[in-house]
Amino acid sequence: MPGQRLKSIGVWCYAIVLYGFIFLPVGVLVLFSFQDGRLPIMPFKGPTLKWYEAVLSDSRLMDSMINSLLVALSSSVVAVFLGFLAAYGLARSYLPAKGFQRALLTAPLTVSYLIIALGLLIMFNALGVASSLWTIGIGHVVINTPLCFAIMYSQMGDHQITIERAAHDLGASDFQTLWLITAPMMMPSILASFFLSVTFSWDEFIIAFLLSRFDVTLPVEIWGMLRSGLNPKTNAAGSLVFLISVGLLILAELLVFRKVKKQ
Amino acid sequence: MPGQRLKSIGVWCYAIVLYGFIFLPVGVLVLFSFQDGRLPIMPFKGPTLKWYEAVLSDSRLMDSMINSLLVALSSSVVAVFLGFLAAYGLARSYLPAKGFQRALLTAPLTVSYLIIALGLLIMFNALGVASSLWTIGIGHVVINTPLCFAIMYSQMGDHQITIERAAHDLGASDFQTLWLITAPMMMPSILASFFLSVTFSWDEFIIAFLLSRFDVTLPVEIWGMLRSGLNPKTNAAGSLVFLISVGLLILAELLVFRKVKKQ
Amino acid sequence: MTATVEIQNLSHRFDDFTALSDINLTIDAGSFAVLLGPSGCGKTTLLSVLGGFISPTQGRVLLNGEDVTHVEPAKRATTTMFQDYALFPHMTLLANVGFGLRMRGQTRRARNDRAMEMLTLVGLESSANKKPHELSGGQRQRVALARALAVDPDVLLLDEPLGALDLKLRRQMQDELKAIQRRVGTTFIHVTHDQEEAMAIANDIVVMNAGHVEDTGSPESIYLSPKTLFSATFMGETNVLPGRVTTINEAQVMIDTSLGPVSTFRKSDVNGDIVVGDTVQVCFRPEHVHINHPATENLQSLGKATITDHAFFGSHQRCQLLAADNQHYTAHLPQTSPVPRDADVGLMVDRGSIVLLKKTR
Amino acid sequence: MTATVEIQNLSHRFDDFTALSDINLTIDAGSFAVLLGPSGCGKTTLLSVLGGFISPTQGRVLLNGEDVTHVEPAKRATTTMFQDYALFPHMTLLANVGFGLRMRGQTRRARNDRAMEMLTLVGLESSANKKPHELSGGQRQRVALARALAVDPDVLLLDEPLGALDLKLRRQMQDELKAIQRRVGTTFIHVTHDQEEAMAIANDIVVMNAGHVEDTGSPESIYLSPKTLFSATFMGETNVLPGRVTTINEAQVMIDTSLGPVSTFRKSDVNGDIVVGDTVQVCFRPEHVHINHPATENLQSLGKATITDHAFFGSHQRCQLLAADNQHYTAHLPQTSPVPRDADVGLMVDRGSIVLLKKTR
Repeated sequence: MPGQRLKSIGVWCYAIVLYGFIFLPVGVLVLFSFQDGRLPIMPFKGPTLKWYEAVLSDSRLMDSMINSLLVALSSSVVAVFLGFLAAYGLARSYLPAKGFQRALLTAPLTVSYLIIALGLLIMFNALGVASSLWTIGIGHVVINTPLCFAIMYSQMGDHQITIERAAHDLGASDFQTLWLITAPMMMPSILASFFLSVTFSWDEFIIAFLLSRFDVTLPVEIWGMLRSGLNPKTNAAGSLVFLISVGLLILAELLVFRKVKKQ
Repeated sequence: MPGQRLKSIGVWCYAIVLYGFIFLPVGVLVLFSFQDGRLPIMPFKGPTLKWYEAVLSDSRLMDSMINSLLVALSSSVVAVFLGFLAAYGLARSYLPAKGFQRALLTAPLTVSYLIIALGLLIMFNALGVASSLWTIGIGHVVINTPLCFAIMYSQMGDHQITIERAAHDLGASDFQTLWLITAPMMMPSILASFFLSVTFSWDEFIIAFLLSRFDVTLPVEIWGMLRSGLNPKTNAAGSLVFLISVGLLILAELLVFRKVKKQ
Repeated sequence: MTATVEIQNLSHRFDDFTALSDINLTIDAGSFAVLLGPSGCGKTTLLSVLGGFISPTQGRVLLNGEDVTHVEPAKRATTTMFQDYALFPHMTLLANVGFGLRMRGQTRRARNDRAMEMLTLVGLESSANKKPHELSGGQRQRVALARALAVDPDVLLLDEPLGALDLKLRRQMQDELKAIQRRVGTTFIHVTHDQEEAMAIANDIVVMNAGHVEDTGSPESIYLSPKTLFSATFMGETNVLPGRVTTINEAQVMIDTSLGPVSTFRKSDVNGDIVVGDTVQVCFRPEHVHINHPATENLQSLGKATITDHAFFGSHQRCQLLAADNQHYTAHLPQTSPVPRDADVGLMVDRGSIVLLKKTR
Repeated sequence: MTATVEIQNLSHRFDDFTALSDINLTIDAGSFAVLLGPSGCGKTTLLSVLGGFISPTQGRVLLNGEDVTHVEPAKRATTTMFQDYALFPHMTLLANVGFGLRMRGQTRRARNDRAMEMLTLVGLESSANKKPHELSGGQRQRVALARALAVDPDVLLLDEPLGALDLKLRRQMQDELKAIQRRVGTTFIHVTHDQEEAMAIANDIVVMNAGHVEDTGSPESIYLSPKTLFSATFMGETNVLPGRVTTINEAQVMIDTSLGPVSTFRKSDVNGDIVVGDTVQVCFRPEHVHINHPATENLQSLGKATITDHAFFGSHQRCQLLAADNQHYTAHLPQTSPVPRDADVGLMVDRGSIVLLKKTR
């Protein structure tokens, strides 16, 4: 049918334009990180890896990268733990106003990081806590716990309640059920929330900026580089951040979603 | 059963601590916006509205607020439109590698705003486009289109396919089906993605900061105020941003989710 | 092991909805009992009370005479087989079946031996190392049965275990369940809304409706002499003809109906409390209706009727008859008997099979 | 309006799965045809081809002799009633039912009049301004029917429309569908996997299996003289006894079986192509089995058997009999006949009801 064919061509064109629109910025960023010249502007002059070399041999950048990893991993562990307990508690207990409590725990997802950063800044100031990697980590726990909660809560279905009930019925205690049944069953969403949490913490800027002092994370360091104007080295650093995010997501996809599909 | 009672107390304590942890920063922010003094630090001295007065009579702040609203509303309309077409096209056409295309359209959700902002900056630089409210708007369309797509795509169920099929069967053309059947059926998720999109655009900082020049949005203006140190007026401005976000979410809840529940 | 189950004055309320009201029931040790009723009748709530998942607001549950009303599920000699099987998705079948014994502190070897034994009982010994997602619906159902029986419960509670299977597999699993119950001797209490399933497997059927027990007894007694109209209509189709009792003598009860006088045999055990003047419902099953049959002692005529609809149903033909009172009655006629469409026929009913029910409320 | 539907050499493949293979079928104008088969047999694919949602890889579909094989659904004189009803959730019932006429450019008044007429036909005229979510399942089903009939199609295609309803409502809707079909006279083609539903409503049944047609005919002819073993077992239960034909004469066919020689009447129309030496399956339904019956001309003895299982099923008792060949056979005995458990009984079968099927492949 010719109508079908025409429609299909239209859909393809739209898809290409849309993908272009969404991916062009990141594409340009990565492209000019290979720029063989001092400025990331047209025309593109032959590919070179020298800016990546410059990034990798910059000890301040590498230090900030290690800081970023430290903060991302440890804050994510805490956020997943807190989120899991909250999701489990809310899904399995007869608490009043369940819907309202769920909304309350999920709502922070839509609050601006800027607002949260401002609040944390004022709070730490008022409490006399000095800025450090710790304060950044706490900030990231605050933003990621609702995310982890939301992911895990959405996966705690009624079917799992029956399965836990069956475990109780066969003689398991509450703790045995949690440890032997619930946690293994929830492993895909536990891993998913961990990876997403690491990704979000890894490239978060505003909280890390407002709550850091001497030790900074990679996005903050990149921000610093921007002050001296556009430079392919900044592109290279940004591309590295992007690359590692993508790597984490692919890892998550392989570890988590393939497994879910198999079951 | 006393065991049940103890467990329930434990759950309550955990809930209170967790809520405290997540909401304390924002709470402190709002609290000190009412500080009757020059610094947002302990002790809290009696409530006053004078800082809100100062914000509302600050013409630069009010201008930036109008800019924010303009950018948020117009970029959201565009993002919803693009996202709807993408979701509809992907859900209803026999495109190859559907799962991959969905992943590709959703993946940008996890890419850092910093990276996207960097990319856009370099792209606009390379194209010789000057920063303005337009560039901010384009940036917000780039970040919100995948979100709108993801929300609407997830709501385009198989049940709706049959309903569209029934419309075709009764003699409706493709366009009639889209306009009379699909769009009205999808109205809850269209509204939901619009409101979320407005909220995200409204309090987005890093893209607005890097892509603005003379006309700035409210979060950028607040950032500017931070440079002169902590000040209850900044708290008041931040609280206003927060208040409007919450207002938007409540509006969305009332307009969208109540309606869904009713059906 | 096996146990008698006694339920005494049991009631349960959810907020302001009465799910169970004043239930008294005894289920003999070793019997296969079925709780039968439409959805929302309270049968699943009753099963949850027996399993210990719900503490009833009133009344007691006794297992072998011992009060277990508020004993938690883990400490009660019952196990439940859930409707969706509730297998542990991350464990092999062997680990699934052995889980209850693991919780009882048995050694790995002892519990694996017992688990293999149970898997053999249900014919899945060769799949011991598979995971549940590799199985078909019927196989999952068998694993759930093996897991529940592995801890050797006194009473096994089955919550619509065959609801998710298709008709053919369901019939097969019914036979298997019945055979396994006979082998292990455990008391089985099975919940279903399917009256055919109930008849196929039960020794005792408990018909429930709106939170109370309507009828109890063997499949035969409930079908042939139901105690209430609900029980009569839920266990198969039935025709209902309202009337008023005019005479009762030694052998017969005479009733005035809209289709003229009807007489039936007096059965003191079933309708002993009916007295002259009572408003009653004359109930008779479609297979007890005959058309154009020569009059005999055992047949009661109900006047002339017209066949308005007719379909072939395999082992019988189903007819709708419009009788003189302008009501439709259903008849099941033999497979090959001729059915005169749109002509007047004589409507008769087996006198011995008529059930009289006193109209309540 | 109404139309004859002809399907010629129709085949359809999805990638490398053959969903339909070489189907030839004629459905008379004004008949109520049922496509019956297990899930995955291709019945829904066939319906989609008739409705125009699938373009078949091969073959033709004719409506009243006109080739419509590649005409799109909107331009075809068929409408489909979908399994989940597919009502427009944001429109009132009136707007739902009038939608097809709106697309045909009728004025608001004309289409509202027609929609009210259709809603009256299905008994929902008082709910015209309600939205679909305010209705019960049965009511939604009626609205879907009204909407499909409002555009006055030649052929109405029904895709398991009663699958989501409970048993009682299903029976009631079957009667309604049948009555409405008779009233409007449109050709109905109805898909189901439920053989009781098929028998209750169909004039013609098309039994399908694995993408091809196994049998067609009236409910009686398919039940009493099925053409294939699949058709025999899918339309109700059947017992199968393998054997070899030894003699054929004018009136009888003699078969050697594991239960001894069996003789049946020769029916040239059904088993005219059977010759001496053929391997055949002797099929007989459970209700044609008798036990301990005095020998008559019409009964064929199958030797001694033991009753191994027995359940009361309301209108009959179902028994499993272990015969001399160590196989189980099923019998449906009359409601009240005594069943001797664990004793040898004489197993007999109605000679006239035996069906001989040639073993294929």
